[in-house]
Amino acid sequence: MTSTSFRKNLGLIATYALWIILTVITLLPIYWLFAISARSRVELFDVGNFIQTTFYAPNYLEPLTDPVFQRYLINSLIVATSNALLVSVLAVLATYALSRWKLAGSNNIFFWLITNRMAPPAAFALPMFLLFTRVFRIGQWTMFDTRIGLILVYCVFNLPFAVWLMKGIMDGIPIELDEAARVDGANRWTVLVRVILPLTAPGLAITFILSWIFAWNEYLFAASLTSVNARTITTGLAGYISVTGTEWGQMAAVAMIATLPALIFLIFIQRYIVMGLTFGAVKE
Amino acid sequence: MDSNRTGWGLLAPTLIILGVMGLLPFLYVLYISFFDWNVFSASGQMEWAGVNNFRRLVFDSAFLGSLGRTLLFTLLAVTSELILGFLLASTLLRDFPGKIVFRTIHALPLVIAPIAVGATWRLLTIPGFGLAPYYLDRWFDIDYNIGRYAEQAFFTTLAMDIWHWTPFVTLTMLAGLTAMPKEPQEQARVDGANRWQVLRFLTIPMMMPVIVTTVFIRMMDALRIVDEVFMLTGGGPGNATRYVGIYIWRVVFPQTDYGYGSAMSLLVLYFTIVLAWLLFVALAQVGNQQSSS
Amino acid sequence: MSSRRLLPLLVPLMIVSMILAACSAPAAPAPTAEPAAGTDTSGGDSAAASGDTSWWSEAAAPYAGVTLRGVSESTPASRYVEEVLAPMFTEATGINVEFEVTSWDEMYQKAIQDMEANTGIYDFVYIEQDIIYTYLGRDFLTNLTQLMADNENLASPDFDVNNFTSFIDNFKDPETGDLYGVPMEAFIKINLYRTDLFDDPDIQAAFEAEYGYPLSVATTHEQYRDNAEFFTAYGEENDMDLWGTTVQGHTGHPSATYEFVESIAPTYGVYNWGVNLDTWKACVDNGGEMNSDTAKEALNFWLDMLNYAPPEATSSTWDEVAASFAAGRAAQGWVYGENATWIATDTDRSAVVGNVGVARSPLSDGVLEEAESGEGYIGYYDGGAFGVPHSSRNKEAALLWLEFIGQESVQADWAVAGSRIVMNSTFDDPKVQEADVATNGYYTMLKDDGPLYRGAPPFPFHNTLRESMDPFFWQALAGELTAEEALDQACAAAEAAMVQLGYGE
Amino acid sequence: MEDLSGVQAPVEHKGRKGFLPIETNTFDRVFISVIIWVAIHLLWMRFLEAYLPLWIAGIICLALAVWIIRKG
Repeated sequence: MTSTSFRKNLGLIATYALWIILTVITLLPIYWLFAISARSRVELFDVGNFIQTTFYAPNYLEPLTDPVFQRYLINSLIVATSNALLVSVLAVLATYALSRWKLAGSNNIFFWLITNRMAPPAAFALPMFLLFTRVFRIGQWTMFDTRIGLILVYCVFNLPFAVWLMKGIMDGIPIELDEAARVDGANRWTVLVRVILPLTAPGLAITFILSWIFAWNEYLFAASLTSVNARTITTGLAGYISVTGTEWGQMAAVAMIATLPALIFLIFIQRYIVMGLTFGAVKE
Repeated sequence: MDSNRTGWGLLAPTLIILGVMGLLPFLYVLYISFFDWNVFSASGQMEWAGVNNFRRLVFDSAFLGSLGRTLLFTLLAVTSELILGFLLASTLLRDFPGKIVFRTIHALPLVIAPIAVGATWRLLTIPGFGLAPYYLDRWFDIDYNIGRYAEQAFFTTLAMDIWHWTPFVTLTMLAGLTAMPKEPQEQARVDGANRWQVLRFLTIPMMMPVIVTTVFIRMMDALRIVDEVFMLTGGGPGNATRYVGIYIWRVVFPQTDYGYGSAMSLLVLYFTIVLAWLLFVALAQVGNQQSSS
Repeated sequence: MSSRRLLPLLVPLMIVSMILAACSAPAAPAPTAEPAAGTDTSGGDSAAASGDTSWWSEAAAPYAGVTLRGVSESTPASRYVEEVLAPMFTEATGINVEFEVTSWDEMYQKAIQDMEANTGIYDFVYIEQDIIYTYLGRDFLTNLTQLMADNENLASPDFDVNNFTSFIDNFKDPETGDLYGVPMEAFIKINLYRTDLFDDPDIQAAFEAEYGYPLSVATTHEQYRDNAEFFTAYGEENDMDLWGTTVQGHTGHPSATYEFVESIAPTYGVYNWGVNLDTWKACVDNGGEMNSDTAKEALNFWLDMLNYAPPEATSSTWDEVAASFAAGRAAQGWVYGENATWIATDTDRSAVVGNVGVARSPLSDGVLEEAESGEGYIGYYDGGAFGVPHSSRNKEAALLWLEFIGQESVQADWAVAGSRIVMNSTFDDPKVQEADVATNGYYTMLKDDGPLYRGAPPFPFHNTLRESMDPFFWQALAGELTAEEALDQACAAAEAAMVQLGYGE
Repeated sequence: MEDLSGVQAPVEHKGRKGFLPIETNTFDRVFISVIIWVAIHLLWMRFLEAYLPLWIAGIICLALAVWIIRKG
């Protein structure tokens, strides 16, 4: 009796130890990022000072009060949110179709959808650029340097992921539920909205969140397909690595600012993450 | 017939967007991979090159070395993340006070932009004002300088990737383990199977779909890693961390060798698709076995 | 029932409205940046009194409301343009300027892509001095001389090519002498040293006791090495974070190659990166110089300097080198001159304010004579200009803008903010004189020694050549290759790259 | 009201079993042929082109593709 409870306690202590160490490892780089962001340039090389006691506010104030930077933030917010919304809705529709209809070659379509995420992005920046500047144009208006352009481009790597995630969840919903609702006189749309959507809600939440994070964090396409109006915050971050002073302090501050919204987001929704990430693979 | 049309209708927006944004650029890349096109060339024109770009590619030892390094990096990163993630997820199965806090903190790196992750780790490891070199030297007398020592740089990028992506694996594993039915395991324990046997013959087979899916997703992303490593080492020292993503970036942008860069991209895409397809087939096999058993 | 019907309609509607919201024009049409309150640009207002504003508004009348778009690297000089000159220009002419200030790599990528694809996104681009030969060769730029001749009413009386220093010659077509770019930035790579250390009598005595000759700023490589060794040892003995020199030796960044070919090799008498400009060959066997014994000696010297440089040297680009020096971690070092002013004056960012001296790089015998006769050069005269891409749709308005930044009256404040000088008259401005004193004579040196420095060799394939050589320098810095191996392999790779491009077959 | 017959469980891989170890449909076999086609050409260029011209590889691959698509 006592020995099992002792073992249980030991297990608990070991678990605690493990997680405390992990937490330290996880937080250390982030803490250091913060410490650097709070230092003026002359203090940077003072590594021995591990505990940050001073706070050099200009690192934060300069970007935050800069109208250009504010525009980057707003762009990032709009692009990430619109993209996540669009991707979630499309993924639900697509996976519903893939899962409930007998479409010719649906497995191949599914695989092709996924391959879209695999391309090394660098070489694809040039075709995208040409498409945006030459093909997608209406008179003077081109898709280059617009937020709608970025929203659509991010679908290329977010949609496959979302479809992958939702497909498993869709497949996991018993077909009998559809049929029961249909017998009760519901049409397809109602089945989707009333029966399917509530059941996929956790998965949908995680799809939305991960798409949002990926879109918020993307750099290469944001850098090469925008110029002034639609720039996002990650490109702003890269701008601080410049001649005459990699502005380490400011760069760290911008990195903190760029991370914060995603962080808050994570804390609010984190309980959905575990519920939604099953890929539907384990069927109950 | 009519209902099939509805099905295609639901799928259509996805297919159109990916067709325009994914397939079209792919076809264009395929097209220019058969041309010599370099802003800096003597002629400056786009010239038909046949398969010359690919011919050049298979003899380009620097590129093939880079591809090999990327595969090694992917293998090591994905394996470590998988093992770590599985272990961590199993400790999270039972309740203990503070679990939610730990889990949330653990998931933090997941939301940080790759480019910011690179910046964070650079600040951590840069000699001069980085934390790691300073304290490693002070406490353990280790000369840690990722600008200078190839192995250190390689393992630092590995550590960075593990730090960044293990939480993702932990969460998928946790989701899988939570959703898994408990009865077979309890039954097996009653029947006298030990912990290891339960893990080996019950948990892992049942988790296989989740594991394969996670490997699939991590593999795709690890093979095309650019931002983090670019910020951290720029691909150095020497060639140590010049993974294909960075290699292609250098060929396409500073060298403006569009044709050759496209050929490289296609080769990498080819490798990824083949690997992914094999995994996909494996996943289908696992699925069939499960449904038939 | 109706609500059931509504829902499926609502979802697509929501998407459409989101998308519409996203693609509608940005709420504020490019907020005109306030002249920044930063310390750098505090002198901006006085320049506003310059020029004949009525001429500008008259000439620009047909173009009022046009938006010019440009791209540049985020240097202090560019930031000054973005924050001070662009709003001034908009006020005087009614022409808007949208200015994209970005990282070095990205700037190239975007400008080249735009001009190669003929998309016409940019109306003016930053032309780094070393890329001009490619742009000219590909007819990427608009001939400004021609443009001014065609539009006489647009030729500003305040803009005169003859006001500029000889640096503007880099942006002229060598054959016709026509102008393709208006210089906005120019500086040389100099040797900075710590006056507080070099002038300290105790240190001087200690040095002389050890090396048998008096301590001074190095004029030869041997002396530079001794200084570096001495100060590294001195730092160690006194438990200071002090090393003997800086090395711009990032093992994954092009800046490392640049430091060697532009700042080290020429001081040994190896010019043009060791490439034979007639035959486009680099190896000694084929008539090049890249792997000559002198070049190898130079590389060995530079690699040796890593032993006396702070540990971050192998992670340092041009930025970090300046940061290291500003943090007081190096007694001497090669630093781009655009950093001179802030290192010498800005107490927020520099720990060595008031203790900065400038000097020529150490030279081998005979190099100075070769430089004076015009045969060689002692270092890199860097900088850039703004030019108008051939694809621009607003060439006339862009010309006005370039003339505006090429006025004599805006130069002095800009020079102080960005450590850059493109006109002879700027040297005499009181503000510049003041900054000259603070930097112990950087601007005087730029003026006097300028002719001894030179821009990049006239390679029409600059980036590709450098990229082909980079890995070998990185490996040499990481200790994976010796200097000899690195240069032998680099010259072979360089030749292969040139042949691939169609040169020197 | 739509027809209920469209609703069904997720489709299992619907193909046939040939000499390939897995069930395949036509598209799968074309895909496999293309993968093999690329691999053979790349290897040929690396190791064999010095002795045998590339079009031989093309013919071999074509034959292989026909065989796989018809019998696989």
